[in-house]
Amino acid sequence: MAEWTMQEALNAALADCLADDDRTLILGEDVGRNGGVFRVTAGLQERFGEQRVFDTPLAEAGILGTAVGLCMHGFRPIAEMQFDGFTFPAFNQLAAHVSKLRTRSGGALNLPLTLRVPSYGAIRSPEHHSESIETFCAHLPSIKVVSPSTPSEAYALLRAAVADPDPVVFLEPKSRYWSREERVAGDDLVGAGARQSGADADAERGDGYASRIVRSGSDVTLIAWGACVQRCVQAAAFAAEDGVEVEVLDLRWLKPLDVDGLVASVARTRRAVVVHEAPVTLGLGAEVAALLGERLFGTLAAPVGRVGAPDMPYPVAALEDEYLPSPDRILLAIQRTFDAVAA
Amino acid sequence: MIAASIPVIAARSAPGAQSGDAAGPPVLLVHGFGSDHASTWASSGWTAALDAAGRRWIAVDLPGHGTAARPTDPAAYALEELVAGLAAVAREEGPVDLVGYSLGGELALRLAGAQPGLARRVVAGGIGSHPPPELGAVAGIPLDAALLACAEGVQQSPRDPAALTAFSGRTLLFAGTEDPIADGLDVLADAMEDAEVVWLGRRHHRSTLSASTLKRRAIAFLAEG
Amino acid sequence: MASHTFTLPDLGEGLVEATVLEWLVAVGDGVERNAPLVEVETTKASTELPSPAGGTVLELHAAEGETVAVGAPLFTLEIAAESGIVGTVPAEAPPTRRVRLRPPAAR
Amino acid sequence: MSTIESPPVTATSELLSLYAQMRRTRALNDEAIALQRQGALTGFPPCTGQEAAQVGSAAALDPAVDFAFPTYRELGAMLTLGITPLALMAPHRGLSFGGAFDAREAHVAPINAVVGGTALHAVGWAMGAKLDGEEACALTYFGDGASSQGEVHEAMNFAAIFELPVVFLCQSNGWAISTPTERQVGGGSVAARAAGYGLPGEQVDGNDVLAVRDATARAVHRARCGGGATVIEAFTYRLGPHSTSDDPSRYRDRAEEEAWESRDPIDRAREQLRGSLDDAEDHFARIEHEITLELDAVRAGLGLLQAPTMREQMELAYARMPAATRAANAAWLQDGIDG
Repeated sequence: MAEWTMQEALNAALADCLADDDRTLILGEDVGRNGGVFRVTAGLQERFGEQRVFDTPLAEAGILGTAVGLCMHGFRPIAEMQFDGFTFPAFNQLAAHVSKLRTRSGGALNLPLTLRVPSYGAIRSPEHHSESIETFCAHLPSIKVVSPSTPSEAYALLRAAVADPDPVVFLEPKSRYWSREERVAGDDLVGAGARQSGADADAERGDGYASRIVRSGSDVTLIAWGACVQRCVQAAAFAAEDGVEVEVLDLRWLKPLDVDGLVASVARTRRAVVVHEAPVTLGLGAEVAALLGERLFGTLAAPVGRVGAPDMPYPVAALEDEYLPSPDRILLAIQRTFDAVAA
Repeated sequence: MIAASIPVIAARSAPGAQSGDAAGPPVLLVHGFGSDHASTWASSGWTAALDAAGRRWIAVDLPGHGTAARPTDPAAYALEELVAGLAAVAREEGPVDLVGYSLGGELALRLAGAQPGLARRVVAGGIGSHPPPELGAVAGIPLDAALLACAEGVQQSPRDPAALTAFSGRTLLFAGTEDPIADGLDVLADAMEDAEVVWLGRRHHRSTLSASTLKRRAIAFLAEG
Repeated sequence: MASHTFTLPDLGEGLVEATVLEWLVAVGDGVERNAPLVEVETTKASTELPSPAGGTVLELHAAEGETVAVGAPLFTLEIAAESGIVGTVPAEAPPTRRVRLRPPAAR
Repeated sequence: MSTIESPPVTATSELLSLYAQMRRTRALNDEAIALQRQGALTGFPPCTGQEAAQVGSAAALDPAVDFAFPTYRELGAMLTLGITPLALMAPHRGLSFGGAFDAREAHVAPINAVVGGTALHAVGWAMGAKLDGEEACALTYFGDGASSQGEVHEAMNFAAIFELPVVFLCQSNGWAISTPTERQVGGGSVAARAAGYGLPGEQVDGNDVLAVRDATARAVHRARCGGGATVIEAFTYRLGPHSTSDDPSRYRDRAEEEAWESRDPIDRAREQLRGSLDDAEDHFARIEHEITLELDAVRAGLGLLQAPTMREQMELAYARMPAATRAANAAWLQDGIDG
């Protein structure tokens, strides 16, 4: 069966979005003829024309603000921020308008825009190219945030994000752009219309914002998203060598959080560790730990662990590997949940 | 000497690209009748090959060609005037390795023969032992007053065959096997003290210069210790 | 990996075709952008064409001696998918471990 | 908005030193590209073709008095302002972000990749200089790409309102990665926008090192004497790729590049010098020799550049690190040791 990379899966999803709905369009820096600095929009301008896929001047506030205006005129724009570290000029648009406009307009104005952001680190690039911005975005009302971990997930979740009537920030794990995966035949999503495997699986549980169990286990639940899911899978394989069965839960949606999915898993394992690249202080792990503490206080055998970065800016490339959550750091956090003595 | 007979330096290699004096003297590139430095030496890949080999080069436009002056008096194009003009450039830049094609090849040999001190080595092609054909009649080249004067000036110059083969230094002669102008090139080589010949298969007068085997062979020849 | 077919470029002066004199690369060779690629002959003169991009030669669409029209396919390059992409593709190095888990007796 | 012809040629020795600095920039630039290809550098954003706009403008500053705000492509400007080659190579070895030099001492802000924002830093610094009554000027570099950022417009407006000693030096180099200037700059000219803020704006041939130097010198002088800010738009061309991981053949053709290659600012200066200096070749040889020595030193020194330890990098985060943060960092570091 053919394989595809996450970059190819995202490209296919964007092509299908443009083909299925002529109100969708793609805007951003170098997304047209150049096909994007990670080639995610390669070939789309050629196929759909410059009215539907076009380059913008180098101004992130301009890009997101224009996308808001396009929504107000009935379009469904997919805007690209070239890098995570370049999104901050657009945060005024995100916080002051994208997060408030529907309420401000009494429900009259929907903003079905999608903001794609190549995210996280591990590609040895210069400053401002390895940031994790999920917490800043998830903290804003009316904005949904999602981050895929595999090519097929990327296809399904991007289709879901574009189809969503509310604004969605779509965080793409750039270190996984070149990761390959078999395109499961039965689940061949390319050209299968708007069917999104993620949404289907969740049909029977919840409204399409469900997490997924990557690996089931009984002793502890590792919670992650995007690039860190693979790190948790590696840690789980090591844990198995020590006779510990680790469950790996891929959150997918960071806003809204799949509380039911989280509670269902941790109720069984009674231990949990959240893993992300961002600094631990006020990282999304804090929100997950608080939720689980509120819902499972009596069941938890230990405080929820959090593995993330120290309180310092993302470091130079030479220190990247030491900074990012290694399997060993994850195993140490798991061991702490074993060593914790309930009061 | 007629000022208008001095060729113009039309292009040079970028400084610093060369690996210093060890790479040998600058190569003076002399194009042929009806052409210019760019179409003879740039589009054929010669200047890129010289750059890659770390050799400094200078490309001239002969009077009546490219960016040079365009006198219409045939006397300005007499062979000895053109040779004297080329010598002035070589003296300024020299000593040089001379690389010439067609008319440029003849000028290179005559200059080296007349003033050996200015030339270390010579690479000349697209010539033969007989005087070049009716230059004006060479197909495909639009002839203006200057080129007509040039053809006439060269044609009427006294042609001392010995002057063509006087150079005693290392010489590499070349031509395409299908190039009638190159008849007798071997005879020319035999008449010279230290010359060898390279024949390029399947090539005629206007498809010889870009042959990659020629460039490799010529650059190696110029780099010999 | 993405393959891209390049056509015979416009040679100027109204020329409509050219004959391949000599390929300076072979199938499988790596070629840098602007490096010598092929020698072609037109009615005007023979010229050496540089490669418009870097990559690995997949296919040569004209044999030596064959005439090609301007705009017709000339050669195909395999361009590394990662080439021209910001940052370095992370190597899929196998992870290592030092920490050993000691699960509690009663779980 | 005036277009000033290039001024009468100043002393040839000045042109010779500007030429030397441009050749030095080009040589280090080409060496960095080669080093990246050999895997010795992670990546590098070439400034090929923009040497005159950078060296000419930087030469008009007095680093002891003024302050320069570069982006990530200002190799030529930073070398001219006295930053060492190795300090400028450190970021491309993944060892530093801003460059291994003391910004306060050098009067040069660290290298920065989020373009546009530093224009406001120049405004702030200039406001400080004005408040302190210094005869000094801030010069901020940005390109046609960054001219679209809101912060650049805000900076020009602030500089106008507060009459600040700032030179906005735009290198309009034709491309922001794959976006050509005509798809970036509404109205076609950044200098023309200056009038909107009540500032003088000037276009200059960015490949004429003397013209750039003189235009910048006039603006710096005007700023130092309380005449306020100036916008200079230097037209030049990004001959190389955006960075070593960019492939320009995807979005522009060789013909355009070749046209600009024939207007190389270094060739122009060299021919001018050949016209006015009879021993030009000797000078050129000396300059190339010095460059060769410097490149040898860079290659040798590159390997000696040390990566900071994680602990050192952590310390940089705070001038006075809170105890709680220090404790948390220590625990985190310990995990790295155990794990």
